[in-house]
Amino acid sequence: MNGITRILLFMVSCVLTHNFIFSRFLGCCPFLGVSRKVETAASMGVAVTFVMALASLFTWLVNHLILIPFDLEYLQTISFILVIAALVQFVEMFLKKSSPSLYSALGIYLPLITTNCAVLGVAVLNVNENYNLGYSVLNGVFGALGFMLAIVLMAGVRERLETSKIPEPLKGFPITLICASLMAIAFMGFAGLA
Amino acid sequence: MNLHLSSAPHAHSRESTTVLMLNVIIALIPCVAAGVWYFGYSALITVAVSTASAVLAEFIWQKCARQKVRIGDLSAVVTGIIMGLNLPPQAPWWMAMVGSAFAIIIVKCMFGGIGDNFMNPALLARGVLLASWPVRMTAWQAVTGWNSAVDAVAGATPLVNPSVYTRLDLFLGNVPGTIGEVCKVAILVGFAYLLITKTISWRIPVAMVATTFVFSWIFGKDPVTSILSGGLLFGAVYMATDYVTCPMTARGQIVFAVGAGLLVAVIRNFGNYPEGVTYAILLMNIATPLIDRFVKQPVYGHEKGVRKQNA
Amino acid sequence: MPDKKTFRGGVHPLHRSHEGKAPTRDKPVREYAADTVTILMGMHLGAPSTPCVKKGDLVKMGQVIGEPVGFLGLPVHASVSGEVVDVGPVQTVGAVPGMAVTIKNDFADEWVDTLEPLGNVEKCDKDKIVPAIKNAGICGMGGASFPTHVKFAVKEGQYCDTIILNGAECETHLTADHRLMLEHSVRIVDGLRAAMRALDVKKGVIAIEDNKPDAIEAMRKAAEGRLGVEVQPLRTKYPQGGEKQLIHAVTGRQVPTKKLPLDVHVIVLNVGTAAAIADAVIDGKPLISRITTVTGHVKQPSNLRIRIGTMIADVVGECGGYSLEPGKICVGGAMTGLPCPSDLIPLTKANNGVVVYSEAEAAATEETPCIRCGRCVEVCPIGLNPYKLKYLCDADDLKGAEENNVMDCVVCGSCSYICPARRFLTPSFKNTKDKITLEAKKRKGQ
Amino acid sequence: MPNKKKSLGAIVKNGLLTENPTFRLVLGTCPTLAVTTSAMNGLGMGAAATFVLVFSNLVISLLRNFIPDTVRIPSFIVVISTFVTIVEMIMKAYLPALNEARGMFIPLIVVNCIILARAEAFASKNGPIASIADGLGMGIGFTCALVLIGCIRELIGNGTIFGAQVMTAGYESMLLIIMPAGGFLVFGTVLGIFNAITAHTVKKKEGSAA
Repeated sequence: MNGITRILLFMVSCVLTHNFIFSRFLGCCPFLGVSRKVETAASMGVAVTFVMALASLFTWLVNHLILIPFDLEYLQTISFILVIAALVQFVEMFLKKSSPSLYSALGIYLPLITTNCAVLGVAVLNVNENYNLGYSVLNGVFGALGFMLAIVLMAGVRERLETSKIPEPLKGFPITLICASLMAIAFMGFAGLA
Repeated sequence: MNLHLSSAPHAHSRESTTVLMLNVIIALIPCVAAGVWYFGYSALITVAVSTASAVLAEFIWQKCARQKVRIGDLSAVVTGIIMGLNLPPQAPWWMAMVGSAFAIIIVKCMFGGIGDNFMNPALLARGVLLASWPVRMTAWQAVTGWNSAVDAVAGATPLVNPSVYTRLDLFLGNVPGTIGEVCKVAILVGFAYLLITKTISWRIPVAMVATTFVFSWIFGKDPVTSILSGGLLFGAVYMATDYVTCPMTARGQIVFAVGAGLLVAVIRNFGNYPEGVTYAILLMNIATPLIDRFVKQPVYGHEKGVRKQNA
Repeated sequence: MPDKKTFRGGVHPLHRSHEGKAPTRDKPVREYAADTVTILMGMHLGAPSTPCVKKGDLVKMGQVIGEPVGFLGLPVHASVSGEVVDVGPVQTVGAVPGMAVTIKNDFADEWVDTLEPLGNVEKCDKDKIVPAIKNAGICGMGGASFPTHVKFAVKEGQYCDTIILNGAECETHLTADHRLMLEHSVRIVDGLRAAMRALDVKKGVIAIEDNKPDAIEAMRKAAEGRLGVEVQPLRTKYPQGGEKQLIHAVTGRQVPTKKLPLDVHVIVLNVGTAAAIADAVIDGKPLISRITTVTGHVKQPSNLRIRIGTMIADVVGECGGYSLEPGKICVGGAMTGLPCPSDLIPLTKANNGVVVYSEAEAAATEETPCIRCGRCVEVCPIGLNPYKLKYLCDADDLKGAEENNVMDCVVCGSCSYICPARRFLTPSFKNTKDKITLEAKKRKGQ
Repeated sequence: MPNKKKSLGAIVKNGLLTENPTFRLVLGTCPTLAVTTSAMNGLGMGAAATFVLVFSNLVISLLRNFIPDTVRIPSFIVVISTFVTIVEMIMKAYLPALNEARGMFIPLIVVNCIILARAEAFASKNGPIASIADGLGMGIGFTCALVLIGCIRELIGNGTIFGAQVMTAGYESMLLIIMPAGGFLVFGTVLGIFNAITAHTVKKKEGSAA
């Protein structure tokens, strides 16, 4: 298998086969919390993609340029979360200045991303899987796109559920979780695609 | 004189929900018959068990939830029969029951009952069974004739081992597979019935099969064998066309069918599973709300250029 | 134009019984004058007219008994000669009673002596045609009852290049227009020519559904040699006679949302209206009678030429009475007809039919859950998503409904007719449209 | 502050039942779903989270008057991640098997919303003792939920509970339940049942009150 095919397959696997939501359980809180409307879900997805790409890049740099050379690997968790928090803060400030329209669209989601476990998760995954810089960033970007796909599909389904006669005790989180379960079953079809 | 004052229209088409479901049931009879012809009485028992459990599950749920009992609309019967036809002929009775119960209670009733399930119940239940008991769901019984013993020799499905079967075998159904999917003749008879009674439109089945044909070709497979193998025809005719889970507009239905056809070809050729129809349709079911939202049909007086054309 | 044109969507209601038209299709029109008539002052769209006669007055046929009020006002004429026995409110199809003048027929049928005939439609002074139409009290006779002279008021910058005569009669049960076209085809063409001359229009199209080949033949014969008049057969499908659908089928143009036919240079008139125009222009006679189909569960289903203001009970009596206990009586066909609270309701200029349903046919149906079969989307002649609109209307989400174009709904009933779950789609859209209109009015008022 | 008047027992009970983080507040869903493939895994995760919760609550409560409001959240995260790192090291040293199985989710305790939410909502406003009680209550509530879901999934998906064979020999496990999809499904269903029971008791209470 040549390099390009391998990279392509890696991308597909990040988006579909190892979907952050349906097979890794990362980013479930925003997935359940911010999937009520398709528009907000899409905005959240874009914001997460942005942050996850940057987080993959910077955590890799931090890990390989600071932690490993100085034998500080046990500080991974603490340093990663600080990098992510700083990153989110920075992105927020940057967006506010450079693109107010984008900021008003994504602004409210940015603080939530700090505690999105998909972001920290992708950093930890990159370390666990020993990805190089390129794969780490790809993992961040395409993992986030997989997250976006899942959350937008979920929002579409939930908009439809608004008009359904769901039994009272199941309304809200329970039915959303069951929805996610059924979607995860469908996503099993992608098994082995990469 | 005591006059009703309900407003117009004062006439209704005769096709009620029950009539439509009955049409589907009639269209499924050839498939059931072919399944019994090829796999014996056990196939009939499987279908009967799954149908009875589906109806019973709906009845029990509606009683427990203190809802109006609507088993009379026959939709549970349709789900049950399709569930049964989606099982391998030697499937144990408890699997048919679990499948039907899952389909009715979790996929349908928990979401609000008829019309509110966002995925095809029978198909999702098949996905559940496939994930839960993969060995039982993919151990195929060879075709043995209508009076066969239950423990027959296992054969490979044409998707795993295509060279063994001729196209004629595939067409007639003389191949291993699930009860309903093997006999393409029976499926086409059912399809014709559904078209004649205008229960479904041609769009989804034709577009889906055509897309799979084209992409199998592109991926270097024999396209005719591809569309005759596995559950493609059965899925395209009876499951992709499920009213509740496919898009409403003609354009949306074409998008849906092309998407499903493409996914079938992709999963069959690149994925772990030899059969992709179940997942392809389920995935497009998930996308249906978005298709309904973004693929719009032109509205009179709003179409592009209406203003210009009249200026 | 030999091809049969049509529009997208639509249904074939009651097609197994030939749209319910079979019992009256071949019945020639019978004249009928009742003992008393109760003439409503508010028969047209717009403010009701003011009665200008009082109890005890003797009136002649065609005499003005109601003066027009406001921009959309129309005069009302006595449809029989005789004595005014009452002036006061009576029960109508709507919720509110309407002012009416009741006249006891002396059967002298004496016309008032102030008629002003203009003579031959091709030669008369064309500037006098529109005033004649107004003075004759003519309003749309297909059901909407919009004052016809207002339709002809072409504003600055607008022009009309085609007048379409609507002879589609796509509603179920009704055969009034069909019989009119067979029996008075020349009058209809005369009316069309008068309208064309009044507005300097070069093209007049008489559009007829192809389930009435005899009417198409008769109209073709009558149109022979008449300047700019042609007959266009249409495919039989409901609502082919809806104004928007008709314009689309005949001209290929679409009336933009919230606009009028005149914005696409078209005026649509009912064939009955055209005949009334001919009467008004040629003979100077006002609109005092019309053809109405009386069918359903009556002993002798018929097409009657009734005097305006005849009670439903009287026309049913003329048709031999009810053949069984009625469950519902509607004015108009099965798709858009209005249910009547009793049979003591006077017929108006727009009532083209009375249909009597049995108790079994009228019994309320139960609304069941939507199965999302998409049939409503398929049949909607406008291209709306009725299933979605229904949820929005049920949730009283006026804004959402408006965004989903509920205001473009023509309330044709196709979606309700086809719905296998028997959901009350059309009524809820009508309700929502009314609410939105009311809101808009309120906002304007503030 | 109504919490101040509450006894310590009431605070613990609050975390266990009234405001059960999993079933009532629906926080920390990711670990709930990911690690509950067996009862043991659920217990391990719950214990780890409880440990972090108790100590971070304690430290944050002690520091609550020294931390400036503007850097509140980052400071909380630093405190929490410190304890997470300690747990991580302990796990690596003493429970290598568990660490291997679901190790990825230990660092993710940092972003477990329960912990940050309790720091923000309780520890930063209450004294150290009450904060410990709150952490303990919430932690145990979380652990119970995890163990419950773990038991159900292990039983159906593997026929065992805490590794002990429960189902009869003929039982064919429903693999789906220990897959991700099964996690969502069991959690959703249990949540629904929990809601139904609560609604039922509330109705009963209202009925008896009236």
